[in-house]
Amino acid sequence: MKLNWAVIGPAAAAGCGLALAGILPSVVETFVLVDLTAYIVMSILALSLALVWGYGGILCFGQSAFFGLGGYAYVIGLINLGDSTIPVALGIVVPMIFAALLGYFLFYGRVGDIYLGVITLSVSLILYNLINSGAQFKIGSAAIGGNNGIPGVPPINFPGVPSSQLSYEGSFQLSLAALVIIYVALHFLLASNFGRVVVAIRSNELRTELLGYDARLYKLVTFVVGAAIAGLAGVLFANWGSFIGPTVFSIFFSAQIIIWVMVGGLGTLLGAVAGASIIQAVTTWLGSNKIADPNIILGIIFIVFVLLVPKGIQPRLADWLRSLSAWRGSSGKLT
Amino acid sequence: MHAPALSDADVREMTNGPILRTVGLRKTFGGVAAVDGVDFALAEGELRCIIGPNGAGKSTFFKMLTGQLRPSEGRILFRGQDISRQQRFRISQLGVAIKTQVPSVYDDLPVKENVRLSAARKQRPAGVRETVHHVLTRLNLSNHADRLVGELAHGQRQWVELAMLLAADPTLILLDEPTAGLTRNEVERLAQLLREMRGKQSVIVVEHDMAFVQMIGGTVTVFHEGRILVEDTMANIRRNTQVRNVYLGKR
Amino acid sequence: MSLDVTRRSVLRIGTGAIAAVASLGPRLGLAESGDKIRIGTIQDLSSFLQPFGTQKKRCLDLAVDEINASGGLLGRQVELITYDSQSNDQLYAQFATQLALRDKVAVVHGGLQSSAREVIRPIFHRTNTLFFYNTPYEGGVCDRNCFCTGTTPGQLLENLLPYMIKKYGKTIYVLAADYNFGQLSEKWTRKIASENGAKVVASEFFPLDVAQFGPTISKIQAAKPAFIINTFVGPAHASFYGQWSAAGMKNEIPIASQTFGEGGEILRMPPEVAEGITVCYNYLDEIDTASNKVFLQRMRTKFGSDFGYIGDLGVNEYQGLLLWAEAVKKAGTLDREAVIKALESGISIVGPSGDVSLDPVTHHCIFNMYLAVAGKDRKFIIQEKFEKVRPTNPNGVCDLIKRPETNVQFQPEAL
Amino acid sequence: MDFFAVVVIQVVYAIATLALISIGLAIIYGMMRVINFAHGEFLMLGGYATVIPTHAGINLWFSMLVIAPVTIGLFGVVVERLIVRRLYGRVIETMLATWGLSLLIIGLVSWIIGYYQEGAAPPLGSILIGSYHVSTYTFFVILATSVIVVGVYVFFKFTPHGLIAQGTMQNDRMAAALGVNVHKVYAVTFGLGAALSGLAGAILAPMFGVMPIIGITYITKAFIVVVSGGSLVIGGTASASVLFGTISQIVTFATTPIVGEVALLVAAVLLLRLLPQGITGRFFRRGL
Repeated sequence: MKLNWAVIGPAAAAGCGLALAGILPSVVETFVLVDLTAYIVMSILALSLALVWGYGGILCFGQSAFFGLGGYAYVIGLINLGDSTIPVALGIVVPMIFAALLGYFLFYGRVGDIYLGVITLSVSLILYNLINSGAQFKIGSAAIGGNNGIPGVPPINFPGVPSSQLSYEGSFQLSLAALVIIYVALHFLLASNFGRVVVAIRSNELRTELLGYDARLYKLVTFVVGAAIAGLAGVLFANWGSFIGPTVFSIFFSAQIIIWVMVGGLGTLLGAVAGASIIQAVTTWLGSNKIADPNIILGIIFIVFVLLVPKGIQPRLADWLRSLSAWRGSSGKLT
Repeated sequence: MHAPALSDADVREMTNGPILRTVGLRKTFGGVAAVDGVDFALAEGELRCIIGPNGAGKSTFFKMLTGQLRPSEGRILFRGQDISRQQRFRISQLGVAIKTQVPSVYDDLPVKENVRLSAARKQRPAGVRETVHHVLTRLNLSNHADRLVGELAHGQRQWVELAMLLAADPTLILLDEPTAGLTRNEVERLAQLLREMRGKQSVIVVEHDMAFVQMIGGTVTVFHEGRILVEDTMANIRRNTQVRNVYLGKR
Repeated sequence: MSLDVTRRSVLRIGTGAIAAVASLGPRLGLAESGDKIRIGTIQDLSSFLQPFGTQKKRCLDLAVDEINASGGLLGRQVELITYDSQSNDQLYAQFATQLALRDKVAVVHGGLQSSAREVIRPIFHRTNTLFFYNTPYEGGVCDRNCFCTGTTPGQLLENLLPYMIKKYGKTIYVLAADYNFGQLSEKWTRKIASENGAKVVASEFFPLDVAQFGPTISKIQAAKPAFIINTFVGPAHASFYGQWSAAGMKNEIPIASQTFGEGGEILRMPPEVAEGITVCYNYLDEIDTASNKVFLQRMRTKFGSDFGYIGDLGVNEYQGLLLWAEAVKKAGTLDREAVIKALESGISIVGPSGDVSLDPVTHHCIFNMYLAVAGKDRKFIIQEKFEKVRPTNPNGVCDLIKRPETNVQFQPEAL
Repeated sequence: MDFFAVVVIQVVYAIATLALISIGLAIIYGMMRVINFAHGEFLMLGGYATVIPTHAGINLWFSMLVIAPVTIGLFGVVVERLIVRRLYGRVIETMLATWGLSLLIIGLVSWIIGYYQEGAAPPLGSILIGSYHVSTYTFFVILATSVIVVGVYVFFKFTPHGLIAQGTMQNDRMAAALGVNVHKVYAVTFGLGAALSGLAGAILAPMFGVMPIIGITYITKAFIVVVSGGSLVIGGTASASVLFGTISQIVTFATTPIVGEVALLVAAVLLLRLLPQGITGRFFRRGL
């Protein structure tokens, strides 16, 4: 019973995703697609932290560092090579390597949670400073561009055919596909023994090690997988806006990701997606309708959220639906 | 009082050399020695009890055996292999399992999952399901299988932790105050369980409950101020004036 | 997991709904706009760039009012569609696409930071939406679809530096924001200094959030330059002036600035701190001409007397919009090609800063530059006026008449 | 030679500023293991609570040393009541809530006052060290910080409330069992932390000026300092400030501010790798 639900769930998710990918472009206007694509990309980024923090219990204040590294690696590669195929791979591999080194440094040094937070934050700030002041540096034919970032990035192209580039619709569909695939993949990863051990470590690291599991290794792998996902999000972001800038390394951005995940609900996947999408949408909306300073609105939302919906969106929704079905069940018995 | 199925003498006969030995084991915290030069030996398949007043160094001793603490001096030999500098998970992989003083379990996971995680480290999924089922029935936890451990009473959580140990099928089992929070006949059952293990698995029990120690019989090691005071049968130890002074005397 | 389907769809609907709402807002504005000419702007109206964005928006509003008051363009009223980028480049990208693809505006005026400009410029290029960047910046943009009506470092420094060198001496200490604008300005400073027989003794660059200048102040005292020229950006850097005067250096070594005053510092900073700082801009509120008096009067009537300091950040928006309007009148149509041609016909207007005309070759502006010194009474005292200052275009790298397909930002090595 | 003296002064000054911006956060974190992400905004408000009265003609020192800490302290108590209290023991939620609070404060202040930099000039003029001018205010900041740090130490070490607070900090269950009103202790401590943040912001206002967004520059460094400091509230903050202040300032002198900033961050990373519980965490339990 449980098992086949565990299959149906993601299957349904995939179904919805594909349906949307097929239908939406024909029914909504392009600019809506562009906005939605942005939300989707950020949802992928949120998923990466949902894994690392929500399930792995690794409080990473620098998840945006991998996002940025992915974006920059992709863009620099693309400008040098012209064909986006290898650069996309770079955008995933480079953050993985960086995460592997940083993760080894952290987990094999058994650095404690909040301290880990500070280190990851510092690392992303270091990257910010270096890239922000690196206007004069070049990698191959790509100028880092400093604070201006790297503008005018060509879209992803069909492997081997630089001329056939993604349209707005194409980018939307590609991003949505990536989101669905990553969601489903994470879903199964977490259902696997590996995933269960990761959750066990979050729950009780000492016991897990006394059972013979090398917590350091499991955390490292989780961290690296998270980096890969964040890197891909970075690639899709650069493709979406055809630019990448150092602000992706700023503390503002890092904190944003944490907030998406918390608003959505720690220890959930769909929650992270919801959190990212909704907050993004609200921010955009505030930008087009001048009600009040967006900071005021967002600030109130966050505070109210913590006080009234502490578990986050998804768990709340789940409870609600559960109680609903439970009530149905009981009433069913009566009749 | 039951007669032990096998005397420890017989056990030592059957096996060659101790499964666990510590040589001059010391652990100091800021100059104070919690464990102060312990030479200890446990035979393959032996069941050993360690008693001693609070602060005698029993738990510190266990923590060093399982790699939770690094010894300041001395060596720990498990089957002749020095494990005194090993990571705790590596020691566990060698077959040493511990039930910590305060039950260390996954409170936010179901009983079944707790045991499964333990079994799953070595076994294939099919075997795992079997082991979990078998262990849960053996410790009659089956009807709690799907409850969160956090919801269980202290005594039951002890059993869960015990179940996790058994599911891992270790060669050396360390139990730190296993009877805490158990009812009288639960204690009986535990003693029975341990007696069944004798000869198959080596077990060290740290206990305050003298009746229980009496019940499971076997050699008893008395810790005092980080040292081994005496090693003997419970009967003789009761007579030992030294022990009486440092330990029973306080009662 | 049993709830996935429902949950997912619920969330989807949620997101969709919000996206729909997000798209609704300006829609309403559109509906009753009828046959108005829609033009767009993206400004930083909240978060840390707000003071600049606010002033720029005001100037645009004023310009739109004036155009409509004088009968509009081609007999139609003009409507300004505004988006608040919240000082966030990602939103710049989103709103740029909305302006181009949904609002289908005739032209976009706006953008503040170079990073933001470089995010939206390609979008407008790709969507053939005419774009005006009305802000002083590091220079070098060469894109037929883009007109830059702000000062560039060359224009500014080629007037400011010789004055400082003549007046104070030949050794220069450069303090610059550690990003493109600052770094490029520093290169210009070295170039122009050497042309005037002076030299840069030291250059220091600061991240935008540095507010601690103790070490720098000591280093400067050690170097004993004839004067300092700074390219500070943002409020954190502004704390230099306070620390400088507190160190009692104000009367020891004079300061020239490429940015002082653009954030309204002249009104907020205690005069004992600001006094004596030399600047050079295309516009200063203190300019004493008829056209400026009229402009200031209109600002007062529209926004009340405490609209703060305008400076060239704001006025460039105003002048940029008037230039575009002039071109539309001349072209007699909103068609992008026709308007660009009109703009490239050496078109010019009389703005608050005097005559402003477009240089067809670079799509930058030819206008007056005013050299001024901060006085005791929270006002600049204008010292000199340089007329018809041309945009610098080293070795004619940018020629949009000969090479209209060009679409780059020329980098320092072109110097 | 006198340049060397100036360098030393600047290093000490850098250390002082780090300690100053961190101490308020340190007390709150050390007390309830809560990261107050609105800490930077507390400093910012402290700045405004100095600048605005001064513009209104009230004596600068009075606004700085009395008005600012009192108002921000009271504000802190209110915040504790309305938000933090409902979230005790939930570190993550508290972080989100206080982050929201920080956005709210930034939004409100910029809406009411505007984003402009409130320029100010440090008082007290300057003195000559050899051929170098140094702002006298620099010495005032150093002095004020030392007084504050010592004062906090004395408060926790010798005053009744301080001792109770310290006990609560080390073991709140025990304290509660002994009949201590933990909530009251927390409220007062949070208020105290806020007051000190306000005071810090006030003292730094003439140096850095005030603007709604300035909090961001403070919170990052304060956060790094406090956490790197480890379990001792005062000892940790002090030692971390000394370490980071020295490194960043000397590097800044030797190279450029940006390298100095990077050096600070790198130092933090390496430090926490070598001492995973922070400087003092390895040797001490929670305490002063």
